[in-house]
Amino acid sequence: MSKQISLSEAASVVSDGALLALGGNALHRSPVAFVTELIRQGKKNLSVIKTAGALDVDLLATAKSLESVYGGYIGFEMFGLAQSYRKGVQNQEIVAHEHACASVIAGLRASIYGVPFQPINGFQGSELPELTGQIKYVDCPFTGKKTAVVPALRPDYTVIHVNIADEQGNAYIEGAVFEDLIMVRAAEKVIVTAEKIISSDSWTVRPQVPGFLVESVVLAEQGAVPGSCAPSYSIDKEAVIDYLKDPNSYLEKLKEAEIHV
Amino acid sequence: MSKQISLSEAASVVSDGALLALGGNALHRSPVAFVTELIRQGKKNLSVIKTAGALDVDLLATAKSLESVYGGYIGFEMFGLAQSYRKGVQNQEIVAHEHACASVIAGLRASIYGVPFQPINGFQGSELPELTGQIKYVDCPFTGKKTAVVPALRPDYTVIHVNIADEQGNAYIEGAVFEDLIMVRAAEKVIVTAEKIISSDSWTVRPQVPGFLVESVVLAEQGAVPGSCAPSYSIDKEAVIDYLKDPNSYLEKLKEAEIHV
Amino acid sequence: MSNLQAADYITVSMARLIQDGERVFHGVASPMPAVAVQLAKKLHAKRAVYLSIPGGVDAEPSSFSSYSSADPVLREGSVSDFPLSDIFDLSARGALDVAFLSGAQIDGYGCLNLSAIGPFDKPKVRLPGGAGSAALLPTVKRGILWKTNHDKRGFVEKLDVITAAGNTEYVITPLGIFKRSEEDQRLRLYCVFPNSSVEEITENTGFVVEKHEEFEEFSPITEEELQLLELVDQKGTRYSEFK
Amino acid sequence: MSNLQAADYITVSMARLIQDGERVFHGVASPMPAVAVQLAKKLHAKRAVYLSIPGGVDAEPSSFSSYSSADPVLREGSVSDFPLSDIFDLSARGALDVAFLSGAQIDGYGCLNLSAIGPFDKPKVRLPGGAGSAALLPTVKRGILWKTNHDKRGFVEKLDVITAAGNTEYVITPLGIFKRSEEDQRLRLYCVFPNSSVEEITENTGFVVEKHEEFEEFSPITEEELQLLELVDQKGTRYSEFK
Repeated sequence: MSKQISLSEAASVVSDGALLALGGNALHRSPVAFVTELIRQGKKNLSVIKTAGALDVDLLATAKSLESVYGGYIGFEMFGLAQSYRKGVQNQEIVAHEHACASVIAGLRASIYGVPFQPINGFQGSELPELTGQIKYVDCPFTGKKTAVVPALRPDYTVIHVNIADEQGNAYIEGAVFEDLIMVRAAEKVIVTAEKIISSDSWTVRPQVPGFLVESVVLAEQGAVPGSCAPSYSIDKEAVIDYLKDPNSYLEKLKEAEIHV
Repeated sequence: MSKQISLSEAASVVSDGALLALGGNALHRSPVAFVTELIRQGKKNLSVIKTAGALDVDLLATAKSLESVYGGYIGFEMFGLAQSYRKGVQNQEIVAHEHACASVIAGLRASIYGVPFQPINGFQGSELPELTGQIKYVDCPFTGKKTAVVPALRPDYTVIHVNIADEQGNAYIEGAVFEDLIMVRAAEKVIVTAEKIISSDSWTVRPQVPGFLVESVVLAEQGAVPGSCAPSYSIDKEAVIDYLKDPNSYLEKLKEAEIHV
Repeated sequence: MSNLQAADYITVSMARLIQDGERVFHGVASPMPAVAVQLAKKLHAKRAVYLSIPGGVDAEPSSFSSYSSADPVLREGSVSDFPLSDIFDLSARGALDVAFLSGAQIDGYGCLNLSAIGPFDKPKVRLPGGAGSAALLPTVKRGILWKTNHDKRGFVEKLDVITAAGNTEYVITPLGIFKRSEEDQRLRLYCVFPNSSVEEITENTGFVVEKHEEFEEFSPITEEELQLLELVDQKGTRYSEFK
Repeated sequence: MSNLQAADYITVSMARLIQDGERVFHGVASPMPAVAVQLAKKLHAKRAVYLSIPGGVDAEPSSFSSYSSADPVLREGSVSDFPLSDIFDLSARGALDVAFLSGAQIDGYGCLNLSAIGPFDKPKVRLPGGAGSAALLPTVKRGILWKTNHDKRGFVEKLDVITAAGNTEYVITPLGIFKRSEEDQRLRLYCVFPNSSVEEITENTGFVVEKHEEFEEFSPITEEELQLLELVDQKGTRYSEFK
């Protein structure tokens, strides 16, 4: 029984208000095609979990589909700030649940382990705990040590973009896995988009994502463009610069393009 | 600068009273040669962390080198009980800090994450928490939920036996990794014994253990015998049966053999 | 089919209890569950997901070790990896369907003891320990227990130590099957194997034996089941727990 | 050597501060640290361990991206993997030696703000966020901060938001280097680059500038350093933060 469905079918299961973890890091191997399809379908009030996000998060902000972000860094690195995201937060239309990247991982781990919170060593001297409410403290019952803890972050969906998948959901990432394998385990459900889909009996590499954790698989060639998906393609720097110059018109072109896929 | 040293040099750094995590699971890929060398050197009062242990733990018990065990299962599967270990516990010479295998992992994770304790979902209805003191409870500061927690388990040394290592400590396990990669990260120091040592520039597979986490590397061909080290060798069932018939005389022979290596 | 032994009844019963698509785990010292999963996947549960200690997903072992259920042979034919730590996490977050577990003692609520005969601190016999069970049994959706002997020393009213408690749904023995009642969470007699009787089971059980509301005749092992069982377990590893 | 620019001083200073055998991490938007690690490994710190977001250990990139420091090119030549989550854990357990971090604002204690200009809840400018810093800076042994501009808006007496605090040891700017004093944990002027002066730094810093007890002349960049810098960073990626 194949789990392969179309991009639009896969995106259609995501409800307004859903909490999504998006794979990849910064402009690398993030599920841009999937995010664009969410926008095309007019999803609203989405929240995103991401260690370091860029275009994926900012596109949702541009489209006014974004309610809040649990993230450590949202920006375009040397390209500059995430313009729509920052304006959304500045206008108090988007809530920045600012985390350290490590505490996003800690919150995801709590979900993986089936526990309501996860201890973390960090945040000493930071104002983020009191400003965000995302960090509290408990005393260790063994040592008495005051310990920072993060609540479980449980994505309704984790969406990752990979190099190769099969129709049963087994998925292979070439090179940097970033936080994808953690996000996959933490989620209620998992959607994989892939540059290439092969048959289940033709693997020559060992997929890191076991298919049984995956709900659906989507063929999305160039699915991380204009970000990178190594080794197939690098960042399309002109496109990113274009986007940052005028996010709205970039998004309009992108939505048009998707329709004709 | 090579990290490769001899088996006796590597074992000599382990102090009496040390807390050791031993890699492998049951009779598979456990560091039997290293344990035997510890015994030959007359180490005393060692404690062992292991999810499922067998000959490695029982040999230390036979040699009266074992003070306590943090483990989920100590036995020889279908071969029968761990005779020296169980007698040691029955005679109150060895303390069984009985865990679930999952709580051994949780305790190791606390060490990996640099926190004093780790929440775990489990132990509901079990008497182990009150009997062992290894599980306590805290209230989640976000949800109020009463949550079981395990103290950090921080091995002084983790010792794993692998298929291939290089002189810088990079180590490759073929097939089942068991809990080895967790134990490696949780330890103060790591010792790798290997069936084969190659030069650092000749890897054709990707080692799972990065060398910088490893203190020393030891060539120990047949280092898991009479247990298995796939794909090189399976359990030597006759040897295991011999051991269980008379652990003391088996150990004597083993100590003799080591001297002549 | 007259020479069927307890191991055949137990293994086939285990296989029948696995539902299609379920995620199924067994740990150490579990030859019958290991065979049963392969059997179920050849029968009605082709999409069951097989998880075991060596960490391969959906392995199709060419044979089984008579000595170990953590043997690397249980990775054969697997496409991806899911190590033991991941399996425990899966159960902890409520996403493991079936765990096969055993106990030296089992009580009328399906709790088990694998810690000690006698007091925990001064045991008469120190047992191996519950392995995964104290964390798995309360979190897995369906705990299926088995024992290879059925007597009053093993089936007791009160455990010497409660190693693990939780979601025990069935307990399979050489004589028959208990199922937990929704009503009072007690084990009740669900099924009697052809080689036994209600009387024999009652006499050899340390807690009160009552019939489950769903008590049913044991459906004879079919030709198909038997043929596939022989195919899956050519060396007869399922008998190794009885040697 | 007269055309040396701030990026050269900063990058060489970063490299000099890395000690042999140390485990060194940088995150996103860090072209100069990425180049500096490679430079250090070719100079005095051959056994330094290089860790970065793409997760390869001891990569030797053939080039650098001018746009991203999470680029997969930073895995090139690595033998083993150590993903970002592992790097954070390493720091949390006290086993990471150096982290290169930056801030939109840095105060006199080496705390940093990457969260917001203005109030956190109603920011004038929402900044990208501190990425790893709130967890790394208090746990890493040596935090080395840098900024590509040195003015009173960036070096402030009071941060708008304290994103991260902790073990800041050095702060490197286009004008010179601050080092934290053991005495009172304040940043003090450690070194002035040849293109600047104590006066210029004092005028452009929002907190009081005092000389560190170890204040020293900046040792001119050597021929060897410059040659290796050109070799490592042939495309001049170190300048990309100044474009």
